[in-house]
Amino acid sequence: MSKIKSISEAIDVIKPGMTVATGGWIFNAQPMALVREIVRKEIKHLTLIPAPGSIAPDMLIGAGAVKTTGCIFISFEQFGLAPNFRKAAETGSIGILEMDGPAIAGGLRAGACDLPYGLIPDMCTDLPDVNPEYYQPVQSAPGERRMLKVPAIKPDVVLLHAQQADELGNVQYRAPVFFDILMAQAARHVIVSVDRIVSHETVRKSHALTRLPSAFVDAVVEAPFGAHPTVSAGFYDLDEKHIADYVKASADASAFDEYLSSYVRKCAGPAEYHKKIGSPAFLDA
Amino acid sequence: MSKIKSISEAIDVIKPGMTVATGGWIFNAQPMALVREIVRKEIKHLTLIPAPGSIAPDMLIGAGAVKTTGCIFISFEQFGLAPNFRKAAETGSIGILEMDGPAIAGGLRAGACDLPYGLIPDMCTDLPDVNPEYYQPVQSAPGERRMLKVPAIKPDVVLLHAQQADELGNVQYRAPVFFDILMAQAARHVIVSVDRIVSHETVRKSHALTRLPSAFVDAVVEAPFGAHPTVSAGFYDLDEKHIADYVKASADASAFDEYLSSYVRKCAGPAEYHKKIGSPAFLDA
Amino acid sequence: MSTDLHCTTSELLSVLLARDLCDGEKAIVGTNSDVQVAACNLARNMHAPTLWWVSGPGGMVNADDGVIRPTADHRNLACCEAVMDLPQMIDFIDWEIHFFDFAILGALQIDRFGNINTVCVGPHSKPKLRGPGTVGIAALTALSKRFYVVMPKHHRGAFVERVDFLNGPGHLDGGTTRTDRGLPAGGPKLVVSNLGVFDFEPSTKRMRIISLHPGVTVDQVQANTGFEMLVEGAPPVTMAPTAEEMQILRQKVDSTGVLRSAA
Amino acid sequence: MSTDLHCTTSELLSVLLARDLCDGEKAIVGTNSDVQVAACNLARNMHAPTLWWVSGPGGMVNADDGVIRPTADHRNLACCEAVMDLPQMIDFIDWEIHFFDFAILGALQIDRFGNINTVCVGPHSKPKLRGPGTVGIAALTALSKRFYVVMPKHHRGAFVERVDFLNGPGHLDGGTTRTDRGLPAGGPKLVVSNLGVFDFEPSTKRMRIISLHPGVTVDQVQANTGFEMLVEGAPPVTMAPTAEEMQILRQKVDSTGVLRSAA
Repeated sequence: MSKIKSISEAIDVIKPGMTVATGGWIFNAQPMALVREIVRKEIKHLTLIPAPGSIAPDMLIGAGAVKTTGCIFISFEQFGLAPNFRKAAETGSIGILEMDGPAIAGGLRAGACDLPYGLIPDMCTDLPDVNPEYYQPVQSAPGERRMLKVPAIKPDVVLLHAQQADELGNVQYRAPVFFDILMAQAARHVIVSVDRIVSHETVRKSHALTRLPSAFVDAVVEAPFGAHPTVSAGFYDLDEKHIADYVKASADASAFDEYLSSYVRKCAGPAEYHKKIGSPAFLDA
Repeated sequence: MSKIKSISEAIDVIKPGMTVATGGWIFNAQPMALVREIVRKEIKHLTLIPAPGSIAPDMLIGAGAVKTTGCIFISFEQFGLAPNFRKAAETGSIGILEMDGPAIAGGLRAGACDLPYGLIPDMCTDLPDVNPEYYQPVQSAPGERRMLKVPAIKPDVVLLHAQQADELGNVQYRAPVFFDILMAQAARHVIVSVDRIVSHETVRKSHALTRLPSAFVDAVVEAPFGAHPTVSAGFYDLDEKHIADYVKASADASAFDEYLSSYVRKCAGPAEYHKKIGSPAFLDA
Repeated sequence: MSTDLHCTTSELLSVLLARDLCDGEKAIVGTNSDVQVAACNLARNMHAPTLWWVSGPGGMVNADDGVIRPTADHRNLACCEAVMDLPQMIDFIDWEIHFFDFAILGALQIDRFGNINTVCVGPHSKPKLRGPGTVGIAALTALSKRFYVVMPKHHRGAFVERVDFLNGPGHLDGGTTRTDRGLPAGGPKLVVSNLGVFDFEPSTKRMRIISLHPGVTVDQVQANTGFEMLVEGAPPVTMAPTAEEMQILRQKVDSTGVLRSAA
Repeated sequence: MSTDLHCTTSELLSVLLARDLCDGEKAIVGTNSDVQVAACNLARNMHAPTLWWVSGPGGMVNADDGVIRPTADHRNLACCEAVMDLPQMIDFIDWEIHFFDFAILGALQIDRFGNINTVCVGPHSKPKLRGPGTVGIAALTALSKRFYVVMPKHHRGAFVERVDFLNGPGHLDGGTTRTDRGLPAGGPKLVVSNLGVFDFEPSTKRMRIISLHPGVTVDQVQANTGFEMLVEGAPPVTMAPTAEEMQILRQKVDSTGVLRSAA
């Protein structure tokens, strides 16, 4: 019962209007191969729940795939603000569900446990004013610490990138897992791209790396350089030039369309993308 | 700023009436050296919150140190029911706070987060009838899943046993951590006995074993065979004969008193206890 | 009876359970669970190679080197696929999605609606017999898609009209009361004892005989049961473990004979 | 100014922060935090050898091999003491106990009561400038025992009367409003900018000048601040980084010169 699927088959489960989460952290392990396939398939009207991210949410927003996005943190760090997210926010072309770390962690945990909501401390911010659905008041007893309810987050699909997996779907990380595990627990369908497939024997020998056991995984997609231009721990570092080029292209609608055409639409899948970026080898190969 | 303390100094923080948690799991990593010191010091009127355990809660109950105990699971498995816990329960000589896994996990997590309570699903058991304080009703919306409130559990002190630590208090496990980490998060004072002290360099080289970083630890006690007669992963296995002798002694008040006298009161601390049991060597020494 | 089948009761129960487990299913196994581990690994070695199980306390996934150990034993680390932390595992046990397909449990008492008790016999405040407690039992019986109960000693004190303490919800008061009170459908599927195999009649949810072990009679079951066990016609004889089942069990699952030296 | 001190602004701010950190303290450091990491590791290499810090996203504890990297970078795994998972870390940030002694943060805007904004300039529904968002900032500012704010570019758009979006609570509306609304005491302790060092007057909780960097005047600060900065007497000149501080910073903390190549 292999869980390995082609990227097209894996992404076919995503339908317009679905809620899709993405894992990783800013420039780490953005599930770019899976994101590019969504753009390639022109799936639209998604509600996006990105873990703190960069180019994964930004590209989906720039390509017009997103109706509403959660925003915990979307940043290009030393390269500045996320260009397409920023533009969409400033022109009001997408809805934004403003959230913080405790709200997403509490909501995902409630989702994983299938409880209607979780509880987090009231931190006296303006977040409940702009996102009253995700921060609801709780009646508190006198002297009791003030809390807020956060409704369960249950993404229809979550997209993750990790370093390797076996055919059964045991997914191994050589890096911190960030929100990936919690997202996989809460999501109804879990798609993971990995840089390489390894044998089940390899997994058993290095079981401490298996942070997503097979029971939590629905589809594994083999995608060498599937996180490119972001980092896949030990396999490749941040491609700073590519990020800078992306930011530059994003400043102009036709330049961005050309970027998407060249790196996404004209590459049929991960193998073609790998060729397009010059067929680099893994660092530890 | 070394966190290493003598066992006497470490246990001196425990005062009558305090709430004390114990870690490990049934016959794994019961913090016996620390438990024996409590008995030696004749500290009484404790409220005990044991992780699923065996001889640690049973000995404290048998020695008369406990006024009330939480019971998630207290068992001697293949050796039968926990003899002193059973006797105390059947004669009504201690109070029992009946709890299940979700209640203690939810309560400890609320304690760690310093929230007044956590939420767990209502599983339609008789537990709320006998422990209404720990399982409180939640008003639910129509169609909403039924939940119960579990109040935060914040033990005054938690007693844990692990395999090794450095002087700074980085505690390393060569075994599953069960509820240990969650208990350390929730407790106000964390005491860990370890079979051996290792260098800080060793900790940095094997950082993946550091499940309790130093910031969570108040006192480290060097206690070779500190979990005996239960298991300390890789260092010693279950001493089945000792457990059987303990169960046998527990059947009779004077035999149990003799057991305590011989293995606890007459041994000034971990070194003497180690001699008393025949100075065994570590399996992996 | 164990001589008839050339196997111990523990071995028989492991085989009977293994037969009902399916490929691709997900299971959680508690502490002190030799029969449960044997059933899962026997199924994996026969018809269910991708059955997936996790040790509730230790978090080790699909540990298997042919030796049955306590599920929390650190030596299972060396032969597993992954390790999950305990609090994370507790979070996984959900509701409408039923992350776990099944759980297998023992009990001090089971009643005619499949509710189980591992807390106490007699009143909680003054029990005649104090049991070990609840740990994961409430969550597993309430929230797995189905559960199995292993009762190696079938007697009137263990098969009771109503459990003295309900800490593992089965069908509660029978009929639709389980779902009426907000629990997901499912509940107890099979009870296996040293006398036979039992399930629950679909409408009333009362326990009934599916099969009797060789040499066991309906009267013998009724005499050892504290409530009226449903019987439909003449129950068949439990299919004995096959030579293949016994060979795989003893050679690949329990090579050190833990179940043979048990009852 | 950087030439006066023979150091970059990033280096200066790292040194100023390091001086205020104490031995034995516990800290959490966010993403994109070169100055924060430098301050913690400089303090550890000088007067605070057991200061303890954890990377918020990556969970690596006390990572230090003399190279400053993004806190989430997997290469920090090789030089840390422990690794904590992210959801577990979020749980740790508590209330009355204040697990974390301090946090260090940057912001788009800070106001006169030390509230910070990393979400947007202008209205949230139609911002003039959309920032990255909140992530751990609300929890760290609300729940650490104290926090520091790093503002490398001191100007009127960054130091404002009232933040356009409050996602990092400082002293809220000043006075006792922070504790009145249920937050623990504490809040912002110091703000360090390219012009000076600032704290909050204990009773009104309004921002005031502690010291000015060499060559900077009070008028210059007022001209670049969107509210009236409190001044008591003639503020002293910020003590420049010492030779020892700079040597340790460049040799043991930032051996690859990340802060030197920054602003």
